[in-house]
Amino acid sequence: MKTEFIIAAAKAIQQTILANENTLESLDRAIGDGDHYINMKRGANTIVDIQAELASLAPNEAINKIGLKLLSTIGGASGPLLASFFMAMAKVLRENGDESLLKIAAAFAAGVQAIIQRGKADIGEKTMLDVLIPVSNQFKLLATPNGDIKLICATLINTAEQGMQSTKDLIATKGRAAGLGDRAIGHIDPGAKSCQLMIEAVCKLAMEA
Amino acid sequence: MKTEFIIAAAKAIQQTILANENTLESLDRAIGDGDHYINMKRGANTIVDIQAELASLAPNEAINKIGLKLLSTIGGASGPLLASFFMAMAKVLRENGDESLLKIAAAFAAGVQAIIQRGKADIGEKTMLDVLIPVSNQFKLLATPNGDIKLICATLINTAEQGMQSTKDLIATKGRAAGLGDRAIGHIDPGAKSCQLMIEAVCKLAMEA
Amino acid sequence: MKKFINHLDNVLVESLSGFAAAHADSVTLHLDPHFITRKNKAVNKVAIISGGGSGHEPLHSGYIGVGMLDAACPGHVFTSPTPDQMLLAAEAAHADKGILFIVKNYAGDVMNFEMAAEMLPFESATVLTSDDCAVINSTYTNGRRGVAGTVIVEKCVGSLAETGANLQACKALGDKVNSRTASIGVALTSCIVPAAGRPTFNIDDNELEMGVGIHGEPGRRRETMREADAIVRDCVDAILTDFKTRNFEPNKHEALLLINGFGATPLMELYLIYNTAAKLCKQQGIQISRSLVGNYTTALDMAGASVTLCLLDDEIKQHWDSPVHTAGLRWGS
Amino acid sequence: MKKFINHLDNVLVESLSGFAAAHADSVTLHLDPHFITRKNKAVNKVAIISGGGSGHEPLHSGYIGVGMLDAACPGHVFTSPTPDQMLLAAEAAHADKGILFIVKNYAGDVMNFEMAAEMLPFESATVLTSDDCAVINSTYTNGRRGVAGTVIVEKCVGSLAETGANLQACKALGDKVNSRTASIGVALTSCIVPAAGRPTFNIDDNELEMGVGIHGEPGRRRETMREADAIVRDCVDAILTDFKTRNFEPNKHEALLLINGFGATPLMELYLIYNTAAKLCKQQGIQISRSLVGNYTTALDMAGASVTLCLLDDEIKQHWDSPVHTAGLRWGS
Ligand SMILES: Nc1ncnc2c1ncn2[C@@H]1O[C@H](COP(=O)(O)OP(=O)(O)O)[C@@H](O)[C@H]1O
Ligand SMILES: Nc1ncnc2c1ncn2[C@@H]1O[C@H](COP(=O)(O)OP(=O)(O)O)[C@@H](O)[C@H]1O
Ligand SMILES: [Mg+2]
Ligand SMILES: [Mg+2]
Ligand SMILES: [Mg+2]
Ligand SMILES: [Mg+2]
Repeated sequence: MKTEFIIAAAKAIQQTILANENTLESLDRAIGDGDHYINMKRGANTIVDIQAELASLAPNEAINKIGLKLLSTIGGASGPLLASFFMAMAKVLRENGDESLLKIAAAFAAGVQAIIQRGKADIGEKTMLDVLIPVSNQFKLLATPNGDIKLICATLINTAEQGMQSTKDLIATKGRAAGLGDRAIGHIDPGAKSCQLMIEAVCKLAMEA
Repeated sequence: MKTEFIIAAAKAIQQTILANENTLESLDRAIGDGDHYINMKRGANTIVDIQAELASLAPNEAINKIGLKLLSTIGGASGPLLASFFMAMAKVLRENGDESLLKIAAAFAAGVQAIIQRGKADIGEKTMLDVLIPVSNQFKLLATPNGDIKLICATLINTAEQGMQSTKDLIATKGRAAGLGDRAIGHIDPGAKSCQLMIEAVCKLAMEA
Repeated sequence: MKKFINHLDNVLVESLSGFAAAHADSVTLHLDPHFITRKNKAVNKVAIISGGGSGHEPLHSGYIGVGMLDAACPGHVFTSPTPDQMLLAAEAAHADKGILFIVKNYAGDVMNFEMAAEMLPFESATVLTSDDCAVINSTYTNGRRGVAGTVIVEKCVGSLAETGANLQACKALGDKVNSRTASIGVALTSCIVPAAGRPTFNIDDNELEMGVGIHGEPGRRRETMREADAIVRDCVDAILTDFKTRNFEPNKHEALLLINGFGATPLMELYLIYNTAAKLCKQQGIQISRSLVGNYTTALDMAGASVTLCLLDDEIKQHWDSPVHTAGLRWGS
Repeated sequence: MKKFINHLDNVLVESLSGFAAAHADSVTLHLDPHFITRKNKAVNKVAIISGGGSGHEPLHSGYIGVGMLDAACPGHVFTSPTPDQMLLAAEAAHADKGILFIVKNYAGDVMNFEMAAEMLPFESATVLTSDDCAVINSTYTNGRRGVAGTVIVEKCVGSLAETGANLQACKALGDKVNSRTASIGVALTSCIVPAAGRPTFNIDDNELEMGVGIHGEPGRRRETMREADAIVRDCVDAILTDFKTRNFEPNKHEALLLINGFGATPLMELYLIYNTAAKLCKQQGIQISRSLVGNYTTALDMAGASVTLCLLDDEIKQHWDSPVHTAGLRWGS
């Protein structure tokens, strides 16, 4: 994973967030406080804004920088969670030297683990973790030394989509929707949706590469 | 003018005010603060409410009582003006002994004079006086010892109607609409409208009697 | 109309009762006719009494207390109170040095207070507040309306009265503060009078009413909605022009800047307005040395705000700064 | 959406700048990252720092000053602030006795303050406020939300800190006040987040949202609009039931009754609500000995109000009554 790819991924993420304004906004309006799109947009824009600075960094440093920048930019629940993801991911990348799929999957898993620790949530609580945990598990499973990147990406896009859809029928037990009880049923979790969109965007980028 | 007639007149006034809720309310909404109907209704209801008490009084005392009661009930601009009208009217009735048309016209004129003094307004300023002054003048003119009460009443109804209509094209220089300049043009003054309605109601009652 | 009310006829009494209960340590409510007095009656001072239609809370009842009013007479919503209220309030508050009425300049208020003053068994005087410079051509009219500047008049006169000053001196200070104060308001939405149950005026989503009155009376003109800076600039311009017409040179004075919310505009926006207004004043050489931002003279649930500038001198500053202990304005000890 | 704003991106900074300018005698604004501190830094005391999404003004910035907060960190509208703000605020406010964070219990606020606390070079503790009893089944959730009761926590803890009490004592008092406080809110209309430009939720002319959150989050249920007495009765019932669940006997205590407006509800209605709520409490044997009515924890321009009851003891009473000198709450000398 080159820094170049990281920057391209950031742009792809920005694009998909901006393109899904209505969806993200209405999901958070329905079971949250309506700011998830604004938060994600603010985060995505800032990262793209610092692309020149990122370009001068090693991949692991760039990812860590992204985490730090998100931490001081997004706020809300998604800010510290996504920041923790990238900062934890960067640590794994630093510890290992290679750039194998295995390492990336491990880094992704470390990121997800950091979200779990920070937010004290798990799968089934109607959060972004309902996308991230299945994707991470699937990724670890498929990330063999000679795994087919296109196939892996296509699978992960699918897994993310399923995870996102799975939040629809859940009662929320973490995050802002946790107060709603039954009223949360029937609504997709906004953070799950934005994670699914980001995973899709990055996977598509990786498939093209 | 018997106390009985005064009470009947109060009821007729209450009826016409209640029947014109929309008209009065929208007129005061357009160039005032929207409370004229509520004020007039509050006043009319109170007078009808004390009819038993009024019935025990001489006509001049009943009229004075009405003035005092309106003073402490209506508030706003119309309250002290209408109260002054009745209180001044009562004084004339007390001073004279008979109940001739002449006396009633003089009492009415004294009432209008009290409004002029209290409000420091005159004809042409887009207020209730644009109804009351012409009606009073006309009334004095027609109130001869053997004047035809039906004819007089019909004429006064007409004069009131014209006076009320005349406020439509005026700029207001007194009252709440005085701040509006040209924007008051095209709207009938609410106080002029309620006075016209009251005069019409009382005249019709007198014609029936 | 969605409001927290029970029966239309009881809104006023229930609200006054809540006010009196919440501030039972400092005010006493009298009903039928309605008036509110300080719980601890002052001695040997001019009694300062105000009043007016309800719906402008905290004006006036919220300003009863040491350093400000002795009593207030609340009328029905947007309707002047009646002379019997004022007479009883005066009787209750009279403290041997006469009564000063502070009255916003509306025909109804003026006439009702006038009739009360005529019947009063005590010496009295009246300060008419008329700070609204939205009403331009006052030669055509019975004068300008009293709006948020009334709070400044009540605060300063209340402070002076507390020192034992006589009736004439209190009236003179009130008139002076009023003459050095100008306000203008902007509405984004209409208020809804409970008894009417519908908006007093219609206004489009892209419109504002410049110069609106605190009862929702129409103002100078209906305008297209635009950014806050442009709206506030027009307000400040109107105020400065007004001062010039009255031969004041605002830039020769320190000033108090009051940004008043009409009831439904959040503090966040009021502070944003303050930011712009203060900058514009500074650009004009006016030194803003006192300020007040919040809902002080409201118009029920109207969204909008007014800008008030009061040109200070040492006397006004002293009486603005002095301690005040009321529900709506409180500082000092 | 009609609001007094210029550009969406500048709303917060312009509003904060106006706040700082209007209260230049008592606060200092720091930008990028944003935080506000007392102008005169306190010495040798626990620094009390709060913060949260903007749009709840006067919470929290309006409570900076002697007797209450040392600093506040305003986030974007309805979005938790970030750890860098808290770190710099802590650095600026630290007065040798550690930092106490007062944090409303929302996932975002909790996590951001938590990360700040982890990075902090000083001793620190956190009081999580969670007074909203609209969120019923807290075993299914990450806890209740912090709403208007936060003001009471900030006032009392701020008072104790002023006496030189240590960090543990301040945290203990904060936790105690929070544990003895319950709130529930009702919305009649939705707020409009400026950046969203449209109402957060749709609500019909004959509906109310019972248990709404201060960000417009859905509450217990959507109900048919009805008279104030019935709405307030449900609120008081919810609060009393909640206290019983937590093994309090409300009628054994004096209480503070806070009626908080969400931003677009006039004082007239808030006092009417107070009137009903106080009566209902009295009927239950609860003695309301302290009260507060007004806009203290708002939700932008939402019409609605919340009822908060805090069960007092001598310590809480003492710290509620002690002098406070802030933009939003001021008494004593
Ligand atoms: N404890 C948690 N663990 C994992 N994800 C969470 C947690 N709390 C909230 N989230 C996620 O954050 C999303 C909301 O983000 P956002 O709207 O930006 O923040 P906020 O809720 O503070 O307004 C939710 O949809 C959910 O996916
Ligand atoms: N100075 C005045 N002289 C005569 N009539 C007046 C004067 N001022 C106001 N009015 C009348 O009072 C009417 C308004 O009454 P109302 O709405 O009840 O009181 P307010 O203006 O205080 O709300 C006006 O339409 C006008 O006819
Ligand atoms: Mg959100
Ligand atoms: Mg009127
Ligand atoms: Mg009126
Ligand atoms: Mg948020």
